[in-house]
Amino acid sequence: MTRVLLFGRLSDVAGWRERAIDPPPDTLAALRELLRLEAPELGRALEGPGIQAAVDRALVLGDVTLSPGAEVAFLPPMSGG
Amino acid sequence: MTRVLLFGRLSDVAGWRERAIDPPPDTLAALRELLRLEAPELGRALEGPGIQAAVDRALVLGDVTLSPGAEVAFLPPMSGG
Amino acid sequence: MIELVEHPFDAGHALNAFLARRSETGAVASFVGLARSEGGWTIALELEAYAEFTHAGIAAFAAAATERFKLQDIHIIHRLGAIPPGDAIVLVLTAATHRREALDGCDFLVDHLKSRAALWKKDHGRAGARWIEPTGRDLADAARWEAAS
Amino acid sequence: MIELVEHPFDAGHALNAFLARRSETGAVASFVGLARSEGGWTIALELEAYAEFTHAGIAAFAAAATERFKLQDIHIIHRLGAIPPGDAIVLVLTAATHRREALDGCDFLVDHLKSRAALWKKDHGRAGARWIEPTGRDLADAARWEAAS
Repeated sequence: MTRVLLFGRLSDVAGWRERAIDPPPDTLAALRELLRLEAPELGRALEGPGIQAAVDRALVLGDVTLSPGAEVAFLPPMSGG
Repeated sequence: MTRVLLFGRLSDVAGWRERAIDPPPDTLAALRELLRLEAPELGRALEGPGIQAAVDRALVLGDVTLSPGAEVAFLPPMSGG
Repeated sequence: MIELVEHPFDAGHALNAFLARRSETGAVASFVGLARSEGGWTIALELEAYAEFTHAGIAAFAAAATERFKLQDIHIIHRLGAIPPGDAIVLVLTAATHRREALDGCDFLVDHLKSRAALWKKDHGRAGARWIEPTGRDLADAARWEAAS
Repeated sequence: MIELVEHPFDAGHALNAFLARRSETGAVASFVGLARSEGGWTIALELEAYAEFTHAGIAAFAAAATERFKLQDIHIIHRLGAIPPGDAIVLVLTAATHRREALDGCDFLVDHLKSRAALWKKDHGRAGARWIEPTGRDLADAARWEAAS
């Protein structure tokens, strides 16, 4: 089972903030494809400028392998303070 | 009567912080000369680097005329905070 | 110390606690960011975080600031959830021997919190809600610490 | 508001009072300067002022800061007399719409208080007493606001 978290405007686009996906995809690219097929608008938003991905709470660049219990978060440009 | 105020290390050099001088000197230069004759060490300190003079609470450069009731302050380099 | 809190916090109390027992500190700088009303248009700001990930990210640049500016201590409080206008969003406190280090360290932390901490800010206004993204100035402010290092 | 006080003051209380009722302020920066113990060598600092002259001089550069950094408000408290290590000497508070103005305004005021306010500081130490004059760094810090303007 892969846990997927959306932050900021991404959760507004998707209509959810957190989801479990089972069976778990093997790679980040496979997860993106799965989300895109189900909801094209979210798929596009995830590819948008400044969106970062974190796997098990570490930022990743490009594609990576996902362990079966991975936590994947998609992060829009950060804006605190 | 001229009121003379010394601040910071100048009052340590002179041994006083505030004095009334009567009859009042006509100019700042005359006041400096009077103080120098009485206490050469203070006279030298007043000519030292970074010492400013204020007459009636306004900084002055060079010599100026003093009114009979003037307040003259000698200010070493400022150091607050 | 880094705190992410869901409730209003007392900035003055935090400042006094930070100032206590500091016989070798010459300078404490602080910054408070507040929610603005924008002439009545903003009803509330909403701040979202990614819990431990956010905390760890802030801790990383706090450690960088400590090293770079030789800070003796840092305290950051960032509020999450709905924040009405006039309330404090964030407090940053830095302590150092001399003023320049305390002021520059505070400035560095504020710039990094603005565009490099895992926080997302939504403006709930009379005209609707929108997510706020960092401005060009926010990004340039954070980048200046790289150019200067 | 500019205050010269002969007694300890409560920086946290002043910060909270300054933060109250600020629905259009986005940023409050502050600085607290403290007396250092210097490893036990300093018994107390003594701060001397020239009353109204000192107040007027500080008011003049506070007005310059307000104009230059578009500050909404300033509060300065400077303590006079004998100040033991660990006690606050000075508090500077600035309020602005955005963070850069509040931070730079605070920085400007601190630099000017250090070498351009009519204040004189004496260090009463175990090894005797000496008047402290501004360092080269203090003078350079104040001068950088002229070069940049």
